[in-house]
Amino acid sequence: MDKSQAQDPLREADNGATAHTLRIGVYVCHCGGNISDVVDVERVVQAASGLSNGVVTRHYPAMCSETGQNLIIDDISNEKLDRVVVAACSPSLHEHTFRAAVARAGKNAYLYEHVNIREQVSWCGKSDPDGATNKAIRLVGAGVAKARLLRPLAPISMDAKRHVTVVGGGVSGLRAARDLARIGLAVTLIERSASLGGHMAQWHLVYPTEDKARDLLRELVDEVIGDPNITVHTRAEVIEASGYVGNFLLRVEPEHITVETGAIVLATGFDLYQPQEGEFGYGQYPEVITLDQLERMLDPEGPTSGRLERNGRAVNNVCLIHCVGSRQIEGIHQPGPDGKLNEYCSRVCCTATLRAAGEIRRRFPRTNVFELYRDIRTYGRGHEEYYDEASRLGVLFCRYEADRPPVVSPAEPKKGPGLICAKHPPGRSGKLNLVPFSAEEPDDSALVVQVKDTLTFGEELEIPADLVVLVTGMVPREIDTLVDQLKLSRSADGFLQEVHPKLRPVELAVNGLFVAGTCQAPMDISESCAAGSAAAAKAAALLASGRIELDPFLAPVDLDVCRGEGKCVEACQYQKAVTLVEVERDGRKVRHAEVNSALCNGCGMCTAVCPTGAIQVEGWRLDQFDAMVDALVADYAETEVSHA
Amino acid sequence: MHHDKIDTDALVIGGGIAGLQAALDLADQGFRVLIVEKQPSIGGKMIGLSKVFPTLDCCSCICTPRMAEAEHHPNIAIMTYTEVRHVRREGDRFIADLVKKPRYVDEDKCTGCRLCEYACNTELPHEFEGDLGVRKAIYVPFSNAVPQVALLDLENCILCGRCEKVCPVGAIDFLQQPQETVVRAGTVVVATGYETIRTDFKKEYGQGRLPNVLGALQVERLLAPHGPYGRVLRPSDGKVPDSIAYVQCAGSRDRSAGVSYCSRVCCMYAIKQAMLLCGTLPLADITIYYMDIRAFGKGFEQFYQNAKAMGIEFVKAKVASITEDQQQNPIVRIEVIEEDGRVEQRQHDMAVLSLGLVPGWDPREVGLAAPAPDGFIRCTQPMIAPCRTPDEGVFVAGCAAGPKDIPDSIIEAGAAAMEAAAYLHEHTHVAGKETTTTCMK
Amino acid sequence: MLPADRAQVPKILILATEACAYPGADNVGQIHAEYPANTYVVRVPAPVMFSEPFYLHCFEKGIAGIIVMSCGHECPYPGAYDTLATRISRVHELMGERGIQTNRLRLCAVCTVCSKAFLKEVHQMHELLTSTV
Amino acid sequence: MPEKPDTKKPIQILRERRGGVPRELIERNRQQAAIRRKLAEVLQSASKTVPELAQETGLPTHEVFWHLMGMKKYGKVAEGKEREGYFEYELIQ
Amino acid sequence: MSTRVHPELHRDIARFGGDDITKCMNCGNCTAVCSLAGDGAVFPRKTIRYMQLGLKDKLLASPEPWLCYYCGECSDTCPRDANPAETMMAMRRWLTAEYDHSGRGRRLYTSEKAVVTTILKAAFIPLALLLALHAVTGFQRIVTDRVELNTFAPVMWVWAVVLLHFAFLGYHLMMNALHMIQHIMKPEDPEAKVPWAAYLLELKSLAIHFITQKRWRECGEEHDGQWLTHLLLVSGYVIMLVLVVGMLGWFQTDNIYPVYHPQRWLGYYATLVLIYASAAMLIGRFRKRTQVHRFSRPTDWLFPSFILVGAITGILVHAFRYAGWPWPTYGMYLIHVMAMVAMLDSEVGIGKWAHMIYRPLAIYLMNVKKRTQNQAVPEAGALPTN
Repeated sequence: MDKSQAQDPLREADNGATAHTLRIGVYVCHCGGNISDVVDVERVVQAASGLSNGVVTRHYPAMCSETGQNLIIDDISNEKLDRVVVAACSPSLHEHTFRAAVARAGKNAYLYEHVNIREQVSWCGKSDPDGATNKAIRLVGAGVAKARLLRPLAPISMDAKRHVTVVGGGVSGLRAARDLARIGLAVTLIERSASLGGHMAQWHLVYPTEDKARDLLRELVDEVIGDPNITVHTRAEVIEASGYVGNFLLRVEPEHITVETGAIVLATGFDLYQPQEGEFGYGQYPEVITLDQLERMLDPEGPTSGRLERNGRAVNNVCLIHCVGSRQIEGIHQPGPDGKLNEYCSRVCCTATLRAAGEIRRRFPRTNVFELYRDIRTYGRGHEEYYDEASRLGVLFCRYEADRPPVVSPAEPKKGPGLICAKHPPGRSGKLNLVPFSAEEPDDSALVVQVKDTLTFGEELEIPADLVVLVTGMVPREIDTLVDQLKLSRSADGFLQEVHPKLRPVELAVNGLFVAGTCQAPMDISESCAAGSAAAAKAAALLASGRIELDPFLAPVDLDVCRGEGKCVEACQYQKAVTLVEVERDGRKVRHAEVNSALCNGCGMCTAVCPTGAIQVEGWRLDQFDAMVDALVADYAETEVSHA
Repeated sequence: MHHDKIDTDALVIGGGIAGLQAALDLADQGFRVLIVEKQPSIGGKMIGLSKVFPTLDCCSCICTPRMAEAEHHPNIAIMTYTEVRHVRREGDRFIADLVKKPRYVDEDKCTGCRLCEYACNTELPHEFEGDLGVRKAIYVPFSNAVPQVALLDLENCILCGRCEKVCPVGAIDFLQQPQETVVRAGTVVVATGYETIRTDFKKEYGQGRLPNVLGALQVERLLAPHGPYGRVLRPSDGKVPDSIAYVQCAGSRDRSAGVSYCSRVCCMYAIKQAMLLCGTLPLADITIYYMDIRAFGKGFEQFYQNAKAMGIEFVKAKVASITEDQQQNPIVRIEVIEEDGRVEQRQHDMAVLSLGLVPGWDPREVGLAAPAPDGFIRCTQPMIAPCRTPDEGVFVAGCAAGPKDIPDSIIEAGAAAMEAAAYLHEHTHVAGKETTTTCMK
Repeated sequence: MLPADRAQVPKILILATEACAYPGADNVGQIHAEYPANTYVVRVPAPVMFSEPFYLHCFEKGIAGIIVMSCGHECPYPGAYDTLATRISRVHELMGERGIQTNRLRLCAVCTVCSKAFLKEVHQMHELLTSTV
Repeated sequence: MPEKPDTKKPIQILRERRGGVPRELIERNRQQAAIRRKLAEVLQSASKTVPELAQETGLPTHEVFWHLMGMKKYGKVAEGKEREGYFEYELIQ
Repeated sequence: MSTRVHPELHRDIARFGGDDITKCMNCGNCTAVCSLAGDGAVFPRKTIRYMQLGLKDKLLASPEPWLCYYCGECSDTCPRDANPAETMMAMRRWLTAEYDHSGRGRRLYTSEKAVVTTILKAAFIPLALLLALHAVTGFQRIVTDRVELNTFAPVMWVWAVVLLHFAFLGYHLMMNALHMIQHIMKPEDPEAKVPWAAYLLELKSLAIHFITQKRWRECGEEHDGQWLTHLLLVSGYVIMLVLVVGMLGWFQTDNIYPVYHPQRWLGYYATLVLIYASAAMLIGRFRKRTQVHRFSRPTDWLFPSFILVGAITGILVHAFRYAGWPWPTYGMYLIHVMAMVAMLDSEVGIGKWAHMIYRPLAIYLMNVKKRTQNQAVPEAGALPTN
């Protein structure tokens, strides 16, 4: 390979070949059966080889594998390929992979076209394999058509602010801020409320270490506040955001400050589900509270000084109802005011509830504790032990089906049936620190909870309750301003949507934006901290060198064609992304459009209005689209499969 | 004996997904990383899985790019088939003694063409396929292994010499010796992963002697595109199973089996496998016997509800015993808890044990601090710095610190990388900004 | 099947935005929902880049129906959606002038998880085209 | 005349180091080859399912199946059509 | 109609030994692993669940605890390391106490002091009676130059007292059994009546189960040894009862029968068997190797200890008589009688007699119910495979 060629990425590598004499390699992936079980890959390859440029056409079980990539690399050098087309899964997964492979072979990475024949062909056409094969053939044709018109592009490299803004001063935000500061990056931490710590500051003891939440938090807050690299703004909110990766500009109110930052970590946290009026008696009976209220009660520094009482009376029976506002099912549960169902599991509530239940049994041994659950989800390290411990301490578990939820109602003022065996004297108490068994059990609980218990052969049980605790889950927090300003995407459950749960779990779709903690999904403190650190790692990698390389899909101007009419300037929505400039050309002063690549977002508003086609988004040129459409409607008579 | 010396910023023990991610996150920050993997290929357990929950992405589509990225990253060096013998601290640095086991194949020469494998006459159960499939005495570990290099199983080799004859590049090296390497590193990330509990852990489950009672990882292979049979068949006689049972909490949440904790991933992988089986065997009845369904992660609950809607049967019951009938059909014995509590014996064509996750490695073997009582690496600050271990400067990621699913492992790997990076900054004043390539083979 | 017959399978072109509709179309595949094979999804950063003639040319070339799947008001590019909507109305006018059924060009919003909306649009267009062609 | 050590082939050196190849390994190899031969013989006439092969060869079904899968992996045998829950296997000529 | 829960009840049951029911997470392993569970009677989880919830009526109506023979499989395999087998045992103790409306059972199970006073009181009765007898006759009747037991304890008097004692105990037992029947047969549906014919037709099975306790064998082969030991013990015990209660006039005689006389070898057989079985039980409890012996309570030691004492003192009486030592014979006889009266008095209310009745009765009542429900009576444990 010619060395200078590899060094200058923009140099035309086509050696004077015309679009139709370019050497194009076409690779069709089986995706281990994901594609090849439906699409006849051999036929696709056959069709591709019939195209004028199909120099090398292959199919392979896993193009993304090391071997698959090497196949391309070897072909590029052996067969002197000019362009590469891979038909495989969605470009969101592997476009990058193959661009990198092409680059490793010494070619410009942008002389590559990716065709999606998995998500948009095989997976949505299982019952029509012939149709899917034909579709794949046409899409590959379109890919080749576009590939003919690809140009080598150079990534845009620019300076980045070695500064990160963390939005949200809860535990994950604090963790992220501290980690970033530790490696020497400047950090601005913006917190909406008056103090740092988020929900965690409200809690008493936390699983699985039984640490005091406030002690843990104090340690972290002290580190953050004492760190010279971190600037903290409380009672502050981002109200406007602009810029791009490496160079964001945030306007923060009410302090009227502007933060220039290279990356943003969103750690905006969650809200607790607010039960609807009448949901399990919430709002109807004062004895119905939520888990966080119970946590406050158990806190010696809380409103009851740690006493378990309701309306001034000791609580003899506590009934905790799991999954309130979580795991909702269409047709069974009532949608919330926003019309949405929370179909997800809130993940932390089971262990938190078991912890609280165990604490009640330990501190108030005469208080009966009931837990009405659907599934106990003590999944994490040290969590199952809470379930074990709560059981051992005598917490009574009943399991209800989603379609037969417990019913909370006021108790009838009557005496219970009593128990006969009480006339016998109490014996020596055993390990459990037994209290005398009383027949005159007063049935004076304020409420009763009725539940069809699947652990008791479907028996309808009646549970006395002085306190009904609704175990409410997490819901996405209201962050509309940020969502608007930063163009964040949310998943179906309303939480922020990462790019890919496994490949890029802490990255958001907008470059330079990262997500940490419970604004992404319910998680506990430990997991929030891990997510905070992971997001910090990504931000650190992004800003490590102080320079950022961007995809070159911007809209440059073909000066030969531009007539300087300025339609593009009118159309452009980004301030100063495109401007008209006057230059001397061939001794004449001419006006033409000029694009600022750092500000251009490549939306193509200008392209549509340009009368001469002078301004085009690189990588998405209109002639490329025209060619693709041509290819889609072209005749593939020899290779297309006829429908039976 | 050949001695090598390597100097690096971070030593990552374990080349599974957590180790790879931690290495990538460190390397992207400019640190030099050495990944040590004891298996002949990186990729860990993940590369052997079929598809992943809850997205049903093809697992190798997610794992192979990470493997390739690590392999090609200028800041990352990888040593496979290498064991860490000892790690000790020397001032601000860690000194690790590594031993690379002989493959009897020259890694630099081998092209992974597999001619030797075809020529070899000795057939053995393939460990990568959960012993279900066949491999030869010389073989490339699996189709997407990194590196794509063969290795010779000397213990089972009859030294006939065929492989040497057919190798086009003369890569067979019968006289290869273990190779010792000393690594100096600024920090260590432990990502040694997990093992599944052995199938013979419980006498009531047939002690691993029932041919149609499989471990879940074996079923992953049956479902994987290049699996041992190319489709889902049962091992006793190659029958297409019509009825498949999933036995949850097999070696988790069971003190009688010595494991009291929840293995965290089994519910979801069982549901996933059940869905995939529904896809490949549309007529099959699939029953999942569970104690609690733990679909706690993002999108998991919806996944579970979808599985229910697909007709997968969920039965709340702890399977007490598995026996077999004349045709080697497994029979599970349960209490039908949610109905009248009657005891039933249900016959299936195949039963899958959702085997629990147990520690894969004891840090004491290399001189690191003792693990927690559950056998996994101890975390000193599980709440606010979950990756720290009792050994300062040693961080943990993934299942080495307890069972975890892939997203959680990857996030934790990022966290471990962050901790390691901060530690390097604070302790060895590594600039780490310039991209420096380690040259080693 | 003869080429003549094949021409009768109406082709639907879907212009799907990179940020929303294209991942949305991926999502439809991920949940293995099926739709007719005569649909071709083309990834675009923002369909606002296409001028009026582009659409008309497509119809001339033999595309039977076009669905522009945008991000709607969640579009990452400010102002682009409104501009696009205006442009599509203009194209409808031009189609009417040329005697092309205006409902053969549809503008809709499809987000990354809008599999139902995606399927509805595709099925509607397919029905329309197969009943009229 | 004794061979000089340095002219010995590596494989011979290794054989010596191992003190010869264990008899049971060689025996196992021989048995495996015999089973594969037997299966190939039976399949010569017609494609068969595992239970059929087991009946004709007198081998247990799981052993037949395992070897068959090896033969399939290394291209000696191909999967045919399904018959009553079992696939037929045919010899690749 | 919903059932009120009374979690306090388990504190009461815990006094009978069922103190680890809180460990249970209702996974159902114990029931599924039990080879006796099935066929309408599912346990131990059902019983444990009722205990957790304090559903006293349901517990009293449960025959299940009597169907468990404590093989310990459930405890061996419990995922939570709980001990369902012992819980079933505790349940049997509690039920025994509940069936016994006199309160004796409850006292004995829950108070060690009550056990001691009961034993002492019972042992005092023969001593007092004998003293009274000889006080009236002025201690003149006792022959002291040779062994003539009947002069020390006139057999007809003794027999009369024994029969009276047995009538008393038998009445007690009958009443308890009646309470058990009332509880178990209490219909859930007040309209449903169990026909008398059902009771009659199942009597045969009652007899068979009473004599053989054959259900135990379904626990699995590895428990056959226990069953056999138990059967031996029962045979020895029954023989002794028949000899002592039914035939004391011939049994307690100063004429030594020839060796071939059936009474001699029956007596020897019974004694040997009782020594062997009770010693085996005591050693087992001491070693705590098997599940059944891991959690012994004082009352569990009582029975085998008494048997052993009874057998040994019985042998000694016999030996001293052979030796011709009058006073040691008389003294040992008194000790023997005191021990046996104490045993019967303490055991009938709570233990071994009771379960010999309750177990077959429970099976019988289950069968009666089943017959009423117009179902065939399949062998327990033989589950349909579907």
